[in-house]
Amino acid sequence: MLSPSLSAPQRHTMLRQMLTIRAAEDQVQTLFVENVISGTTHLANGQEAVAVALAAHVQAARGDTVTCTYRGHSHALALGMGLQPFFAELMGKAAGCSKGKGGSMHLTDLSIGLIGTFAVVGAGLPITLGAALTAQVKHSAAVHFTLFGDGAVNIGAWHESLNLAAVWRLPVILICENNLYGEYTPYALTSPVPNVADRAAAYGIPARIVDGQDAEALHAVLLEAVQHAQSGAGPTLVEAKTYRYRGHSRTDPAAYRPPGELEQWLQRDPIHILADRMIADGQLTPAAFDTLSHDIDSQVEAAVQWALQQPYPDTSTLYEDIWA
Amino acid sequence: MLSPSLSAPQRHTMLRQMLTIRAAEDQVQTLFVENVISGTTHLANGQEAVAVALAAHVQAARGDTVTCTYRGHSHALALGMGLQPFFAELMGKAAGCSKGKGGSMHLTDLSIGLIGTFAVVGAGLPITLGAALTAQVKHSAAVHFTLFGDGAVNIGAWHESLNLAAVWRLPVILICENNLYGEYTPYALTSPVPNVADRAAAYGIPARIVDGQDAEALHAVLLEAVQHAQSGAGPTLVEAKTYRYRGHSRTDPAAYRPPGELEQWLQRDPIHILADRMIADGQLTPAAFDTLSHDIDSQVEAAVQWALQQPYPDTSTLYEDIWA
Amino acid sequence: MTTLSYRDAVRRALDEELARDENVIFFGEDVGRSGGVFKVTPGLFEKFGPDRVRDTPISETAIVGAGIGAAITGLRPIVELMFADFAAVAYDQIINQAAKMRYMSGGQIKVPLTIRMAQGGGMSFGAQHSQCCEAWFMAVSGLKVVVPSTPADALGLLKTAIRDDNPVVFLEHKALYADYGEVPDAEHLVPFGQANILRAGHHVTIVAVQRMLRMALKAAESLAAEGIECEVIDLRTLVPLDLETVLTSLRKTNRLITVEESPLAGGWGGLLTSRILDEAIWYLDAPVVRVTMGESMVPFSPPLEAALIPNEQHIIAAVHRLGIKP
Amino acid sequence: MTTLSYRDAVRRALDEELARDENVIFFGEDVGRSGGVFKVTPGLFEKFGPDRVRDTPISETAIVGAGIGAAITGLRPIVELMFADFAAVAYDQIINQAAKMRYMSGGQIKVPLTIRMAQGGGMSFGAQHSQCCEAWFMAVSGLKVVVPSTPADALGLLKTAIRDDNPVVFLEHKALYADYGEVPDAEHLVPFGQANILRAGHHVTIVAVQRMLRMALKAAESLAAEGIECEVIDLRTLVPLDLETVLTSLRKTNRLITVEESPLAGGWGGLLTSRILDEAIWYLDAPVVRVTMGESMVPFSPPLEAALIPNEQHIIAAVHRLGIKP
Ligand SMILES: Cc1ncc(C[n+]2csc(CCOP(=O)(O)OP(=O)(O)O)c2C)c(N)n1
Ligand SMILES: Cc1ncc(C[n+]2csc(CCOP(=O)(O)OP(=O)(O)O)c2C)c(N)n1
Ligand SMILES: [Mg+2]
Ligand SMILES: [Mg+2]
Repeated sequence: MLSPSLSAPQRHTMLRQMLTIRAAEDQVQTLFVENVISGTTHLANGQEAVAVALAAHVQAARGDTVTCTYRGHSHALALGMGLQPFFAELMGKAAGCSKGKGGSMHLTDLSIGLIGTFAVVGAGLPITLGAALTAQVKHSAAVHFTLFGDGAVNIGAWHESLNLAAVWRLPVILICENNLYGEYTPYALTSPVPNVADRAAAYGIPARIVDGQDAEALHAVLLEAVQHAQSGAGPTLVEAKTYRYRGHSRTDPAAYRPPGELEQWLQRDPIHILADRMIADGQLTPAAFDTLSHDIDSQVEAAVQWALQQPYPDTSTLYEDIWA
Repeated sequence: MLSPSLSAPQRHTMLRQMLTIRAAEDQVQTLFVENVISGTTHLANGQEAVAVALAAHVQAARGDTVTCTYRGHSHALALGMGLQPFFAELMGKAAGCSKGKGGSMHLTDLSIGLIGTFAVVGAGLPITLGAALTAQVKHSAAVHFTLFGDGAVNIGAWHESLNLAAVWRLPVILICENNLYGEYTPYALTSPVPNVADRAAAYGIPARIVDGQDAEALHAVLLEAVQHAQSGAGPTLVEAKTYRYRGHSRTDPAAYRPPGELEQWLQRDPIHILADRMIADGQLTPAAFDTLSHDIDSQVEAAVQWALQQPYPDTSTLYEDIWA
Repeated sequence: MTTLSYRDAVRRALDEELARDENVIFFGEDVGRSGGVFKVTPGLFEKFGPDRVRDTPISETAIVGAGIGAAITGLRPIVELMFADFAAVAYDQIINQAAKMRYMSGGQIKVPLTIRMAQGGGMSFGAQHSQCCEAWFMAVSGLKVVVPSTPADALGLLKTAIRDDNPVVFLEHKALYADYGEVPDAEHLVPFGQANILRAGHHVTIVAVQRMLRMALKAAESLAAEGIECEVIDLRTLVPLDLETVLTSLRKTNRLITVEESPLAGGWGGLLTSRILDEAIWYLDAPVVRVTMGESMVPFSPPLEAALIPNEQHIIAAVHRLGIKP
Repeated sequence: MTTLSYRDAVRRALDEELARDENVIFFGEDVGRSGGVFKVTPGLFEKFGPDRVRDTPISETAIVGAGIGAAITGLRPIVELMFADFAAVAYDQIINQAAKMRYMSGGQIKVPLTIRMAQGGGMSFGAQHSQCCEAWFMAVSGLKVVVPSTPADALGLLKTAIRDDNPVVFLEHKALYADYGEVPDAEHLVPFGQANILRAGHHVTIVAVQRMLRMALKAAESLAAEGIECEVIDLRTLVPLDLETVLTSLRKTNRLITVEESPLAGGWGGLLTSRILDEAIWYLDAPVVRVTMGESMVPFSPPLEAALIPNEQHIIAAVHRLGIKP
């Protein structure tokens, strides 16, 4: 499919967001190695295009919402979570988006429509259904997005959610970030059909397979899906073929990857695909790209420094936020 | 599909089994109304052909096993559970197949390969997968059967089981008794695709739709599935289109059925389809049919009388059978 | 006052709250068109329409999850899981998601969700349709757990549950559906965390809920004939737990018996007694006796089931075991 | 004797049992080719092959169910659920099926299944990856519940679990994987239902398991310097529960403290104290104090998590609260 190219400002926004995510996650990795961030983390280097294409469609003011997985830094940042509350959360500081109580796997910011990044595989899907139910009952134009990995399609919650979304024709967009692996196990060992999208027919819903490294192609497919949802026709399953450059989580060296696989994917880096296109179209120069990258690195660095200086939550807050 | 007809003795066996199931379940209904059987029960009047076609393939001596649902009287009896332990179990007597501890929804008889009739929708499927795993690990020729309703296909356990059976190519036969309703709700209100079989493609496994009122057609389809499983090619999904004459459980008058629906299905009664064919083929006379029915009624009646006279389990058995 | 069955009291609560607040919606398996497996909800689908009262597929995980999502985004959903035993297939959504989302989000999220289900035995439904499941939900923090025993409480507590901004597990006892009782005609709300003293006495405090409360009251009646006066307390809600009412009673009776329709390791009595032991051991003049089902499943066979579930006789025996004299 | 980590002790048990009995099989997510998320199981796939050691899809319900079915038909499966918190998605198979099938079949079925999982906090994994989940499984009868605290017990209890003919929930504490300890070189089996007295004392009995045991031992060490001698008991298995060892200790100390890594309503201490209260109230010279996490989830923020989970200081405070003097 030839996707219509976006306007220069739209492309700039997406580029900026991808660079921000990349720089932020590189910092997260460093902070982990330095033990400034503890616990675990799941980086999305290589998958940034999905997050920014998503963000282009999410209108929190309209009531749109998003749920995604523990690999959710990219989505949170693309949707507009500030770098400061982001880093503060990962460090467990009081200024974190969730006051430090959530951590890397549990990012929530209702002001940008982010219900949460879910740490239990498949758990976010039915919750997005509920958000879509609200839209349906209230006759609003809101559209609701849920993201999951290729490994998540084998859990019961996934199936129940696709079925219910189809039966109730809910305004939901189900986005699979198929990065070829669930933890350390390749997709083909756990799923008997070549594509996740091959399962949509079981629910009578449309499915689209899209190049997950091409933010514009993703944007176009999601646009269709949004229109489909808003027309009352129900859910769409979108499968983005993508790749994570790093291991599953910080302790994983990804030794299970066949040699050369990473290198091949690095050739199709989502940031460079967009940047190259913008340069070819005269919307960006290599020098401007470098300046932008540099600016963003500085912003990220500043946010890290800010977060480092923030206090931890007072232990008096321990038993707060349990009950509404 | 033109199914090859079975031999006269095979047909006689199936006919006898169907008549036994019908007579036994009619007695169950009466005993319920008389409060001799308490709790709840789920009758399969109209669905008997599935049970007898299944039973023709299950070889307990080979290690074959079966799991089915709370609507499992028909399967238990077809597989060879005695009428005496059957009725005794339903009455909660010590002589019941499960010493009265199981009841109508929990019939087990390992000697005939019946692992259990499961009261939680979808719970039997993964357990049959495990039985099939044993066969695979031990390189035995055993084949494992699991039965479920049309409503069960929307529960997570169903999905996880089909996927795992496919990925591991387990010798499993997944039989859907599609009787058009899950409790009081018609299939189309809860499933977005016309047939349960339409979902098999999502797991890359073969599916067959078969007339659930025709024991011989069912037999033929199951034979194929057994051979497929034994060849190491993995599971088959078989969808039997059938109908239950009574409501979901004893308290259900089935008011949700459109007028005329039951009457239409009564025209295609599985017992009469087979009996008529046998009469046409000169293997049965109307008089012999009547004699057979009468004999069976007497046997069933005798078993009921026997069970009525059995003692309840001693309360000293209450805390037995918890630990092995 | 009107006389209403427990079943109809639940329906009245649903009806009143659906009518009061258009953000209230209700869904579950067979709850709409056919009025529910326990015949609790007929008429609601017709009255409030298919947007607000829905039949669902057999997908408990999706049902609870959709309830959570709808709750987060502004509705006040009530979902029904039919038999409480089935909550096990949706356990993650209940205890890991609904219960924890507010905390994990640092207080951004609220989940005003009511999860209704029918629990309990005594009806020959066997091991997977007869459990009292409170302990499953009390095991984590973040869920209110409500166990109405009378029609008035079923009405008043359910209305409170629906208006509560937290996830509430609302456990109806299926053996009580046909029980009748007096219910106020006017709007009736029962606050959470207030136990109810159903019978005053000074010899022993008996704490129970739901069907066990009925047994406790019968036992108290019999014991009264012997001159033993039992104070019978209905906890009404297990989370929050009204320890104060129990302690006040103990100060008077100095003896405690709990009656629980669950295995010993799976009741609320362990929590209750450990809290009393911490705060008020000096009030106790005797061992605390928990009358439970011991270590067990619920058998189908009616006489076995009857022997297993605590009844009047078990409670009287416990009182005698404590050596209580008139 | 060899020095082994808790992690390697678990692997040795799996290795020995897979080698001993060809009916033993092992499967779960990422446990085979890549040796497991906690690096507990490397080498087993290579040694025992893809028939007996399998990687699964992310399908916990199917994993547990397949374990049950294989167990019923003659194998002795071990399944891994990775983080214990994920047991919630397979809860029905664990508590309604595995636990009850023997009973519901009148004793025909046996389910020799071991369900391994890693529980517990202290590692900044947040609310859904840090829970101690014993109470979820103790809430119903039919499951043995095992909580090894040392490498030797991890080895000996896991081997016993695999050989047990009942479903066993085997809860490894993830914060202990890197702990080292002495382990016998010869075959080592630890029977279920035998608590272990790790430190003798006469002032107070402290009961704990796993990471809390470490805290209890530290507290006992500090208190010894004040002249207070704590008796520290490791329960090892929660079902079956060795009440006798605790009662014997209580006869000597007359004071009890439990240390539990769970919310107050979700620990094993309620059961323990209610049983003691029933059987041995007269031995108690003081309130029973349960040191728990109160009403809470596990926060991510490291200092918050540290403040929440009971530690040495909390235990010392409890001892002082009881007014125990040298
Ligand atoms: C129910 C459940 N089971 C297992 C896990 C452990 N786990 C975390 S991520 C993951 C792999 C998920 O793979 P995929 O869906 O492809 O997402 P990706 O990590 O590749 O983005 C697993 C098994 C979990 N979090 N929840
Ligand atoms: C997990 C679960 N949810 C709900 C129920 C209640 N229930 C029992 S039977 C049934 C309908 C099942 O319909 P179907 O699968 O079509 O089987 P049928 O009864 O028609 O044979 C339901 C919802 C249950 N037993 N288990
Ligand atoms: Mg993946
Ligand atoms: Mg059906």
